[in-house]
Amino acid sequence: MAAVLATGEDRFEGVRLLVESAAGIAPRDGDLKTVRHLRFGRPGIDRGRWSEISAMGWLGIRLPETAGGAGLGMAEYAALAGEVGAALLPEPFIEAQLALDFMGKDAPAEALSGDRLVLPAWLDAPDGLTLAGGIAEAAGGRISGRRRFVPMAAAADAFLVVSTEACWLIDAKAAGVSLEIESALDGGHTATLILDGVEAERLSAPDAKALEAAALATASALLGLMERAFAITLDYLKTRVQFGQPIGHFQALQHKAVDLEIEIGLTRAVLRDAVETFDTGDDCRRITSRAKARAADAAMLVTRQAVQFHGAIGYTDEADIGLFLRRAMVLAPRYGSAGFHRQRYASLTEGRP
Amino acid sequence: MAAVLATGEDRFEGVRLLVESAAGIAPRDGDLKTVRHLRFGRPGIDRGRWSEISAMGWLGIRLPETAGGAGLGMAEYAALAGEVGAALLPEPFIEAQLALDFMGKDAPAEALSGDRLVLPAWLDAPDGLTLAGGIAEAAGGRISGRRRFVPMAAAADAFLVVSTEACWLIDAKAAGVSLEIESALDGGHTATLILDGVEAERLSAPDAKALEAAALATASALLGLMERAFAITLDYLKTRVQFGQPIGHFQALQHKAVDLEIEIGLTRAVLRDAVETFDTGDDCRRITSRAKARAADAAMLVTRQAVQFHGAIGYTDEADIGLFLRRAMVLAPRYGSAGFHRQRYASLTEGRP
Amino acid sequence: MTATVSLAAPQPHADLNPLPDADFRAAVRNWIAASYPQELRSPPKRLHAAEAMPWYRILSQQGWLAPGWPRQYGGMGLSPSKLLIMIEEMERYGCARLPDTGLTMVGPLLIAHGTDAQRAYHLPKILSGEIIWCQGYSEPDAGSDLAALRTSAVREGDQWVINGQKVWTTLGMDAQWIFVLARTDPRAAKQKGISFFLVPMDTPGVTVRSILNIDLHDEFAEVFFDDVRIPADAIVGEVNEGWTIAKNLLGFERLFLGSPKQSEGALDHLERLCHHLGKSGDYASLLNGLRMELEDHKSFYTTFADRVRRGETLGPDVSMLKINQSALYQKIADRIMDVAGELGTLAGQVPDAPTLYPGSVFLQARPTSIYGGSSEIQRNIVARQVLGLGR
Amino acid sequence: MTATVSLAAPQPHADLNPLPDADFRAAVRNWIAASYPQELRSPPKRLHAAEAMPWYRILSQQGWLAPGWPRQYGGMGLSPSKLLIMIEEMERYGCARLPDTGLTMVGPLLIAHGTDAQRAYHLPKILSGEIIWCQGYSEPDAGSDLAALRTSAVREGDQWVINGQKVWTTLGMDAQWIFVLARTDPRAAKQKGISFFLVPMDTPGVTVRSILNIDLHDEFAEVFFDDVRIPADAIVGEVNEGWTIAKNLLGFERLFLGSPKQSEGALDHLERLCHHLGKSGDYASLLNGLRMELEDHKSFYTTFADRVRRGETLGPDVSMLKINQSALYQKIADRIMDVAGELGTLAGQVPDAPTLYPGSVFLQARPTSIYGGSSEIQRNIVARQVLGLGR
Repeated sequence: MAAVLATGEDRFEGVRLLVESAAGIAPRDGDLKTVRHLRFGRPGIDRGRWSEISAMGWLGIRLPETAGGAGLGMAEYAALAGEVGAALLPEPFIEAQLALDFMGKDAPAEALSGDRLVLPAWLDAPDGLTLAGGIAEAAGGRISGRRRFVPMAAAADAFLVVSTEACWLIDAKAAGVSLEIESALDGGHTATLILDGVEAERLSAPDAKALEAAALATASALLGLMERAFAITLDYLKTRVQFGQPIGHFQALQHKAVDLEIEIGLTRAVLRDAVETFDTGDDCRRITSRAKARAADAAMLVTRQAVQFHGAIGYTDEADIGLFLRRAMVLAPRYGSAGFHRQRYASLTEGRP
Repeated sequence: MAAVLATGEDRFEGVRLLVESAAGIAPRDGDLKTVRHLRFGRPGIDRGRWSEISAMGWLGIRLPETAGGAGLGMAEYAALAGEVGAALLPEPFIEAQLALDFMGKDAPAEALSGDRLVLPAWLDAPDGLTLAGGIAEAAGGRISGRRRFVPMAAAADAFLVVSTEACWLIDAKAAGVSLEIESALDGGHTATLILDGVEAERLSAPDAKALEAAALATASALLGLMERAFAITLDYLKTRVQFGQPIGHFQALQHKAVDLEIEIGLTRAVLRDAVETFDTGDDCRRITSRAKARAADAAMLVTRQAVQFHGAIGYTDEADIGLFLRRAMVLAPRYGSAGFHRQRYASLTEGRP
Repeated sequence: MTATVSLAAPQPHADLNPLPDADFRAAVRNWIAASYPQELRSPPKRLHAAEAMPWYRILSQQGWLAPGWPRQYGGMGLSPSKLLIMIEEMERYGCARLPDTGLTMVGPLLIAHGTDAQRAYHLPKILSGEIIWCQGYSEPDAGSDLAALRTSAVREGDQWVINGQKVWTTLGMDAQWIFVLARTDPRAAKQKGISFFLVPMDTPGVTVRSILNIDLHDEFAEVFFDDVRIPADAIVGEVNEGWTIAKNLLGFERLFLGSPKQSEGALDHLERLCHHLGKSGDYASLLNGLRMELEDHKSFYTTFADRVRRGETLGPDVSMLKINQSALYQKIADRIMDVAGELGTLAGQVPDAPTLYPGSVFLQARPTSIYGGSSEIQRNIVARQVLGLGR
Repeated sequence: MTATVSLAAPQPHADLNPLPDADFRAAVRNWIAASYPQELRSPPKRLHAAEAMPWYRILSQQGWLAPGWPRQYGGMGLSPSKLLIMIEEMERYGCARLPDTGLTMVGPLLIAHGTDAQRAYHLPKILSGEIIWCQGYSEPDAGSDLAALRTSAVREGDQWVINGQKVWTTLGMDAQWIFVLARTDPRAAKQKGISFFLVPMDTPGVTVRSILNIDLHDEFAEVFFDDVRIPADAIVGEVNEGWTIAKNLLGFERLFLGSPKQSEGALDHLERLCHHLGKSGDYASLLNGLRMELEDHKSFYTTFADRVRRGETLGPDVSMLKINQSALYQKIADRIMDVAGELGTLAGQVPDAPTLYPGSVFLQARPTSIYGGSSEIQRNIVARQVLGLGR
């Protein structure tokens, strides 16, 4: 069951329809063959599905219509991210969106249409949600420097290199670009992007709120992921028989399952409030940190406990439940780990309301 | 069941006999009427039982026979403290012992015989296991200053005032002595001792290892207390019927009970190793900190969970189980809380073995 | 923008929902500071009704007694976000808990299931403080297994005759009325044949005996019914349909017990304790983590409070709210003991800081996972009725 | 006093128990540093038998393969405190885990229950590495409910004929022999009528298929038995008494799985990870707390290891040791992910720190609460057999 994280009746209905429409691309009950098929390959994504995603108008969903976007808000974006998360799609939906959000009105039409996949390269440390400096621009607009942990970099047509003072658009095949690619646990990959005098198009300085949107969308993806992992696990508890009865009859497992349902409910509630705060335009950093920290911890708890509920079969690669755990491991630290966000919450909290 | 925390067969047997002999004074299965009777009264102890305790030779158990003690070790002391803890005796067995250990060969015969109850006054903060300064000695040997959290102070015939540089023996009724007494949760009390030019007998500087012994004995008292609280709770789980069966048949309660048994087992094991280290004469501070931290946390967990297992009846004063929780609350921070001992462990750990 | 409205003295019975949240908070804060009886600030034990009555009456006159009731019945009809602000401000000021059974349970129950006559008679008397209510649910052998209750009600002419015993009745000595679950069909299956009655405590045959709790406070009572005769219209709902009403009432109770009120008060206590000990810095990370958990719990609370405000019935999933609040409250109370050192051993207040009483906070947090259905029972309910894991 | 003894090269097969602990530690540390194959240091996955064999042989020659076996059978007969030191030193150096089923299970089993002939044949071959063992317990429909197993052994003349399927056989592809639980009396009650057999894997009719685990390592196998014929003396203990032997063996397994080895390795990993990230200071309190828990677990381990050393049989309470070790190991592994940030997302080693592989440590910690009887099953056992809470 997908959660609609919106209050207000009209908007609620709009988000509900959007979620329904997502089922064709990102079904909650489909098999995971294509996910398995793309694992550990390069570029590791399905360009056909990427075109479908853009055809649905999901790219630039938060950009104003004048900038070629859909003019919708965080509630709609989060809802789609939740479906993409639940479907374990490997396509870098949130990353591409982040690049578009960073570029805003500068976003090129080919990026919005999905024809040119632009991925953001902004991170310079193993953890955080803070823009970094360290990109040097030489005369003639050539840039040098490096960015770490660029997800799905091998699939990119272009990179948006982001620093505190500016963004630069570069072609992935431009001279001076090199990638050090590492496989990620979910079958995707992550890369260090090294720039050595690369020809670049300089754009405006990035809007840091784009990172808040990415963090919230990731929290939503984690919510979708844990909801589906839990649903699969409940089915297993109802059907797997040991000692002459379904294991879901055992009270100790029942009580643990309830604790997971509570974690999911908490995540959904916090995310709802966070999305609402984002869309009202208020400073949403504290509640974004709450949402991302809760979602990361809850998703890890739910998916690792889901593996435990599955017993030995859950520890094999052939069981789908492990795909959810491995994706949770990859998404949990993205756009700031729970620990990072707890620290940020503390540093943003001075006194009490 | 009492645990014998000694390895080595001869000693094991000796400790076992000692524990057996304690049953007359500190029974594990007696009713708790006398404990209830003494609660919230002053002086709050039974001097008749105190005489019995001294007649058993328990006072000065660790002092050499030449100093009027029993010449036994930490294993024996801890075993007795465990029985006193399990019986919830209000008499300040560990405190009196601490005074004797501080005094060593200076210990007066009336203190060893139990005729004169000497209680130590050494603490100057709400938490810790560190000797304090701040006792001023004027010409003529009169002392001034204050000490906090002196347990059962109203029962004392004399106080041993302890500072980093010396101990002083003072009469409880001496001029210049005043007590600010607060009731404690277990029905005992604790006092701030204020000294204003009090006539005092100066003794040697205290041996800080006496505090380690007191901390270990308290850990053992907490162990005895949690063992008995758990035994009472197991009985309740086996007899209380709800939904047509003993509540101990419910798996969720079974599993929680197992986790408490594990905590008790861990405490027993750590305490055994700590007592052994103490008795070998090695530096025992790190393992004392482990033992006290574990015992404090485990006793709080076991007793509060024991109350939960008892349901509503556990939350009434008439249920005995609450006496164990309230005593655990009083003993847990004594001679250093779990938090204090974790910090001490860290500060004593430089590198690894 | 927010500073010019006169918020120091909000009008009694005014609709405060239109105020922006920040203004509402200022209004509540100022009004409490101006109105709260100082001698009742941060009491170390739950107050008896007579002790709490000055504050009860002040809230009554202001129209703030029943923040969650619809305005048409004399409540404030507050949105969940404003309800949370009100809870925060009251807890932080140290406002005492009221004898609130009428406000949190009987009122919502009668609004949903009472007759017009019952509403007309009882709601104003709850709001004025004329009638303080208590609850007659548990029995000595029907605690977790509430439906095993044996108190009976037999119809004789135009009266019901009640016999039996209730226990764990909070503030039972203080109440003028009690609501009672009693068995009206001894031959029916366990949950069938139970009915729901409203009984004045001064009816002949009712006797009350107080029980001392673990914190040595006479918070509870046993209530005995010996041929207690009440009129036929003292029933709520239909005969033998009391279990349904009781379950519905448990929904309200779980929402109330799931409110962040207790955790807010406890976390405030912990923060003040750390400050008193000069250790706020040492425990900054602990305090921040608990604060985040509490704020998350408030979001969870909003989920359910919103439903009530929309007029929906609370389902079995509200048990999750109570489980989470109990766990959080007890976790905070546990940390209070961790931090307190020897101050946690005192039976009363800390001598030089009388708004601190760490040991009592810890003990008072114990029953929250027991009363109103233990956390184990709540998990059974959710497992079976929400997750479908029953046999 | 402790420095003058020549500890760099302890004699093979020497009795090291008389050494003071500090000297023993120095001897072990020096010997490992001098002897351990560098290319096997801190492998990110469990090694296959062929990969681990160089280290296996080095330990064999030194006489250090079986620290817990009595010296008369070729073990070291180490005291628990020295065993703990050996575990600490090996984990901290990053020594790989061996294919250890023969050492930890079959050896102790045959010492306790085998015939003289079985001991004489098998123990030397385990100690030399000639025979690597694996375990045939679980079946697809007999996991937690192990006694529901359906693999059968039928007596035909002087042979047993085995048919059925085993699963979750660790390193089943690497082993030369397997020990198998099979049903020998299909009409007896569930736990009766099971026997315990020793089977060479190259017997006709045995087939092995590997299974990829969640960390994408072919750690497990399924083993199929299709009319597998073994001689009459391939049984351990009496016919239909296999369940008793299996339970006894589970005691050894739980002692082994309850050893602090895995937690020690994981905590070492966490400490190195924090150091690598420059955050040892930030996480000092976390690391200290885990270190204390681990040391406490070692004390707990000593309780049970002492019993084995005294020749006592381990009772059902050893399950508590495994529960606690699983919980601690997983807790440390969870913290590794908390600390790792994006480094925890990598499928392989951290590029500039190849002895770090946080994601794999986390995944490898998953099954510890499942295999050898899940933590839930272990709690059932303790509740019923130790606490007497059974139905």
